[in-house]
Amino acid sequence: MSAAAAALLRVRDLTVDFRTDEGWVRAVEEVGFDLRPGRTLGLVGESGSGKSVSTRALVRLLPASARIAPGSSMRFRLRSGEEMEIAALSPRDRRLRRLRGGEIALIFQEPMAAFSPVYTIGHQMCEALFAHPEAVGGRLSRAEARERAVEMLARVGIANPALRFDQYPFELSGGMRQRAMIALALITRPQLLIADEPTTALDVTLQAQILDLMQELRAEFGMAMIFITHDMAVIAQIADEVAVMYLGRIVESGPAREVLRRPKHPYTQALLRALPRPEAGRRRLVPVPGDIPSPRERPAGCPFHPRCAHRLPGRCDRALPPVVEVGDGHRVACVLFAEEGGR
Amino acid sequence: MLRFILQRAIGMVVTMFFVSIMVFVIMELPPGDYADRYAFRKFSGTGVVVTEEDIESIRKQFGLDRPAWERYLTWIWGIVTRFDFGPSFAFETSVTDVIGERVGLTLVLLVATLLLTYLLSIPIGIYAAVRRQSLADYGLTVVSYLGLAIPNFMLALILLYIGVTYFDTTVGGLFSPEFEKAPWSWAKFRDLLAHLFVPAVVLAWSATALQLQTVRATMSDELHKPYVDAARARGLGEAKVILKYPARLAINPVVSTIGFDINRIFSELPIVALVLGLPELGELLLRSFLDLDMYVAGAILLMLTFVIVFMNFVSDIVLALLDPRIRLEGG
Amino acid sequence: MSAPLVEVEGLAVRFPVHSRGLFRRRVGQIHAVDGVDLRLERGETVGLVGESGSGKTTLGRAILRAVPVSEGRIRFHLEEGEVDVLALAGERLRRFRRHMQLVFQDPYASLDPRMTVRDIIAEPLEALGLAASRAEVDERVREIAQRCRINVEYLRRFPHAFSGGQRQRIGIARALVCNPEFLVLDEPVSALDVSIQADILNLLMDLQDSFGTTYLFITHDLAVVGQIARRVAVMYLGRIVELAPTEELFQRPLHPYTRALFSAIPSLEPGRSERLVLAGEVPDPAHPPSGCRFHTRCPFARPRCREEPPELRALAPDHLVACHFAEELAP
Amino acid sequence: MAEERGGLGAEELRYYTASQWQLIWWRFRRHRGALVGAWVLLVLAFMGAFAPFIAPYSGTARDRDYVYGPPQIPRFWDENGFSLRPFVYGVKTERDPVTLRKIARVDRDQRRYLRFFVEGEPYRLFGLIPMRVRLFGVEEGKIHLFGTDELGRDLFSRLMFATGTSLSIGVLGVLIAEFLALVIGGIAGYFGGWIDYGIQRLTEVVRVVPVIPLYMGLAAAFPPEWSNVQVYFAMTLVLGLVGWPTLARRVRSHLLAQRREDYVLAAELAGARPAWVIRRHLLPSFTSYIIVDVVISFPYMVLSETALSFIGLGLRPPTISWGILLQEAQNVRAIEQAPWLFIPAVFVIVAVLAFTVLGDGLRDAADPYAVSRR
Repeated sequence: MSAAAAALLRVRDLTVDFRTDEGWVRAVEEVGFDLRPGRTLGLVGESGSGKSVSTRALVRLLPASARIAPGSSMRFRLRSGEEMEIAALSPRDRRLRRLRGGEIALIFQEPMAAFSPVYTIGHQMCEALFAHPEAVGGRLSRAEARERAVEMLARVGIANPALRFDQYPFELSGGMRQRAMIALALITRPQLLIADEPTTALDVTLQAQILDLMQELRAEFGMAMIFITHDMAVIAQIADEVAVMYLGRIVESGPAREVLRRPKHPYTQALLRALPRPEAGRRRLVPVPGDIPSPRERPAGCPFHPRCAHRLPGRCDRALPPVVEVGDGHRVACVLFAEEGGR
Repeated sequence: MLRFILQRAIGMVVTMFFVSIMVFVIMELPPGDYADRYAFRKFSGTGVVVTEEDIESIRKQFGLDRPAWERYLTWIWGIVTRFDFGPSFAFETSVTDVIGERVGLTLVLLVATLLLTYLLSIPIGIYAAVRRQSLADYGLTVVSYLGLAIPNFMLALILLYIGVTYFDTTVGGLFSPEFEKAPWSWAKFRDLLAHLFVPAVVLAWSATALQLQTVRATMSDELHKPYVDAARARGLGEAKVILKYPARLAINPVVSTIGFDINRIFSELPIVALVLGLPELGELLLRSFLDLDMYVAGAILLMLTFVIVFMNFVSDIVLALLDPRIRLEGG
Repeated sequence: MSAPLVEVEGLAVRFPVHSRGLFRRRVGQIHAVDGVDLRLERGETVGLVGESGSGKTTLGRAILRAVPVSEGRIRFHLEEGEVDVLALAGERLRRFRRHMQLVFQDPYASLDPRMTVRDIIAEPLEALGLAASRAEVDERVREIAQRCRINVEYLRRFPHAFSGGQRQRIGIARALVCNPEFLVLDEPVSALDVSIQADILNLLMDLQDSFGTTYLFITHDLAVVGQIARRVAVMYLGRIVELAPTEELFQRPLHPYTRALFSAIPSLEPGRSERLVLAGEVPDPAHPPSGCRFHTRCPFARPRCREEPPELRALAPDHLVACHFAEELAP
Repeated sequence: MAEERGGLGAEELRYYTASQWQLIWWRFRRHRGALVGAWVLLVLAFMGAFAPFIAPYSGTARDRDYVYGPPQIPRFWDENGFSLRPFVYGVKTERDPVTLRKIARVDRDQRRYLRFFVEGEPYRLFGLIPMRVRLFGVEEGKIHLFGTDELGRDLFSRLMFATGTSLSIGVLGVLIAEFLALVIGGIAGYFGGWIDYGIQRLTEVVRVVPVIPLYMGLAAAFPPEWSNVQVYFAMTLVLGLVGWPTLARRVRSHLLAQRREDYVLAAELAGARPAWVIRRHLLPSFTSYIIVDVVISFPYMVLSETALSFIGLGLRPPTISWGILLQEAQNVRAIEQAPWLFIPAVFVIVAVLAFTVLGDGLRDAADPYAVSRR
């Protein structure tokens, strides 16, 4: 059985442009990956790498100024077994509503901002239940919905869930809000959970709690997950596979262990070297030279070449490097491997 | 919540206290005093020679010889305990009698104007924010500019002009001639409603223009907050997302500025009333200022301000009911 | 050994908590920093680690006299003698600021967008009048800019031309231009992208090597502190719970909180042994727990911890810990 | 999009080294409506400042031959042929045989040619320079571009003078209000605490009283024997006194926000004195906002003056302002018989629109760093 056949989600050539005062700016370019049920893909990259935009495209929640370029493909296998081409849906398509929340759920970086301040936590949770009768086994009564929501709150480790159900977001502490956000996303038992930097705003101790919780729930619910982060170490904790993004392109992808142990792309290597490790001892780190260019000033050729220590003048600044498979599922987009690997 | 209401109520009383002092100062400002004007009005042209002593005795009669703070206390005491705003020399009766019916008419006009303002500005403002750069949005911008640039009295003049030249009717007044002095009846009430439309449009004109902008601006802000996307990500329909989430919050500034709106409307009342010939408080206020009938002017100023302060208080409470953050944290 | 550069004893910072509304009564106080002792040797880097709400930023700013200090002593041992910083006021405090500076976390908010890079860096020199002439200011600005790896051509530009990393270099240059002996670095790399962080950390180490500046490096990230600090202080709810040389602390963390912090760091090698995951969150600093402040979250808490606050005591030379049962719990 | 890489383009360098004012100007320039508004205001201000030069006659001179006369529009040709020099028709005064009232009748055979820089009645420009030359006039008889009022006064001339009065009263009113707002809001924002609380209360009290009635109350206090100059300055004072609270609130909240900025703390820790902080950080951040504030509040001042004069509680004739001109258009009869008396209203509307559009443009441009912060 090929991996692609069993995929829950297949993304190919996803390209997203934004209209700005100075013309169109490309935020995501030719991104492609597969995701199998029950697996976690870690999407890692620094600011402006396009990792959030590419996942927002999956639920078509892009700002009005964004455009998914023709030729992009995002095929998603629904619960019913039917395949859906997300890129082809019109923004007003009713099937989009089933997809959002029912099949694919999102959790956000700032739970405070992601909850409306004027409705209770419980109200917003029940709303998701009422919106997806197909996912939760039919229309629920208010009492049933409440029961399920309270159950879910308890499941994500919120003490006193019945009380919290009737509270407003600002009455909860930061950690609790993030738990409530997760409960809200999972209450419809989605097939895919997209977590957009869910722990970045949290302290390390809370981050550890939330990561553990998400691992547990992922196993229990058997869903697939896309986990966005800028922290390589978080990827190591939670992801099965990883895709490293730089300026809108995936520069390296593969099994998380493999990519972290044997990074191939100079950018991945540099990122890992620059990462401070929890070891004592004053020593120099190896920084990545230069600054991240803004997406509107994308270098020609390989986007990383101006900062790359191994760049080959005349090649890296001319054409995009080919994607080369260097190991089992381990792909890298760099000319250094173009000769040895082959497709 | 009870504490919250109590606090706001105390705040209201404190504000009204300072306002009453200010109004009193304004009443005292014009040169000469009540006695001078009373004597002038009563005896001028009658051939009676008014001496200093005569005026002095009038002054004594009205207690004008006493210090300002004492007069202030008497004045405010009369208002609070007996609803007595003092005498009006122009009408030679008490202020309360003069104001009488006009209070009701003014309030009717106010309510009609506010209803018109909100019924227009809230839905159109929300629509324009959602459909940015649509025809509605551009139309709104033009209208709100014009709303600022054409003062209400000018609009009133224009309407008058149109009425006279094209329809051969006067659009002024609140009643048809046959009902003017008639006692209240159903027919008179219907007549009032029919006449209410033009003044309400004129008065709502700039308030609507301003509110449209406010609603549109807050709505645009709220539309781009993450919780809106979060609601979409939950699979809610677009109409429900918009109306239930950002629109709900876009109404808050409207509620919180209701006092400001009333302030605007009251500001424009005297001038619009003058042009349209409306028998209400604003017109009386203008007349009393021109006549320097200061007790009447003071009473009206105080009443109008009280309505504003009271509505501010009401809007505070409504806002707290609408927004749990204020309700639960503000107390 | 010579005297330390900075000596902090029993430092406490308390912020009053007011009720809202008309009568702003004082209803309590937040013990942001509560009895901290800290000594910084000349030319060393002390890391100050803690979660948000631990009081680490307040402690750093209190030493710089940027927030009012409620209690305690801060002494600087300078070449010209010992200075009691808390006794300084007005002009003398202002003059003393050349000895101590702050680098901010947010490289965007901390640079005035209306000033050129040259003016920003020159501000301490010009505000304190430390240079005789404009030429000398320019000379020193140029010199420090080069040291901080800022292109001299950039001095004419405004901050909006720069990325986060470059801005942070400007902030560091401003802090160092008057040759301070002591620098508080308040999360200087937290807002930066990973690939830029290393560059700034390297720069800070290089600058310390050439100027011999003493750093108090505040961070929430133990990994960062491991790279740069010689000693580390761990704070929890306004108190230092553990203080040790970096190597020692990383190898043998004694306080349960420190151990929890370590095991919370996500590691590149998944599936490490024994993890100590803390339950719950940092309590409200306005109502800190009795006894040992950590007892509500400590997996090893015993009745004594609830009643008796532990003292910061030396378990090994230079290794201080505030836990009643540190010996028993030591791994 | 930036094509050239590596070396910095001149364009970019220009942007990077641009000061606040340059950035504001660049952003403002893109706002076409605001530019138009600025030009309109410049023209109006010019009209006001050079009113005696532009106006062919003084504001009080009567043309007894042309009472309630309609506007005379200069033309180049008619059935009698073409003329390179524009002309208006002459008027003959006849008595209406029925009412015996004098009425002006247009004499199509008589042409009055328009001349520029003609000698007119003497006047003093800016109240100082004695001059006789007027921008335009006709050789014989008189020209009334916008017609005349019931006393036969030239509306165009009066409108020029009115523009000067109304704009200047607005400027002075705004300046006084802004000055009070800066002082009071500044004190509140800088000291905080009880002073702030007290000032807040005071501001609130002034704000809740309806504005125009409050103006009316203060204006009613002008003694009738006051001279025009006294009334004029009293008006500006009243406008300023009532206008400050809104501005003071904005000043205060802006000041509070600025004081909390990190870079202000950075300056204090760098050893800067309060005066330094105010001069180097607070004021530069402030000026652009204050300019916007002034521009935005200007229309309210102009409209208030117009409204007050309109109802007879503001300026008094023979002073000429927009409000006073509109007073003559107060009743329906007047508008019916002489609709040109409504021309001043067009000026008011255009001026307010220009200010509003300009204010909007300035507000968008005033914070050039808003985008780059994200």
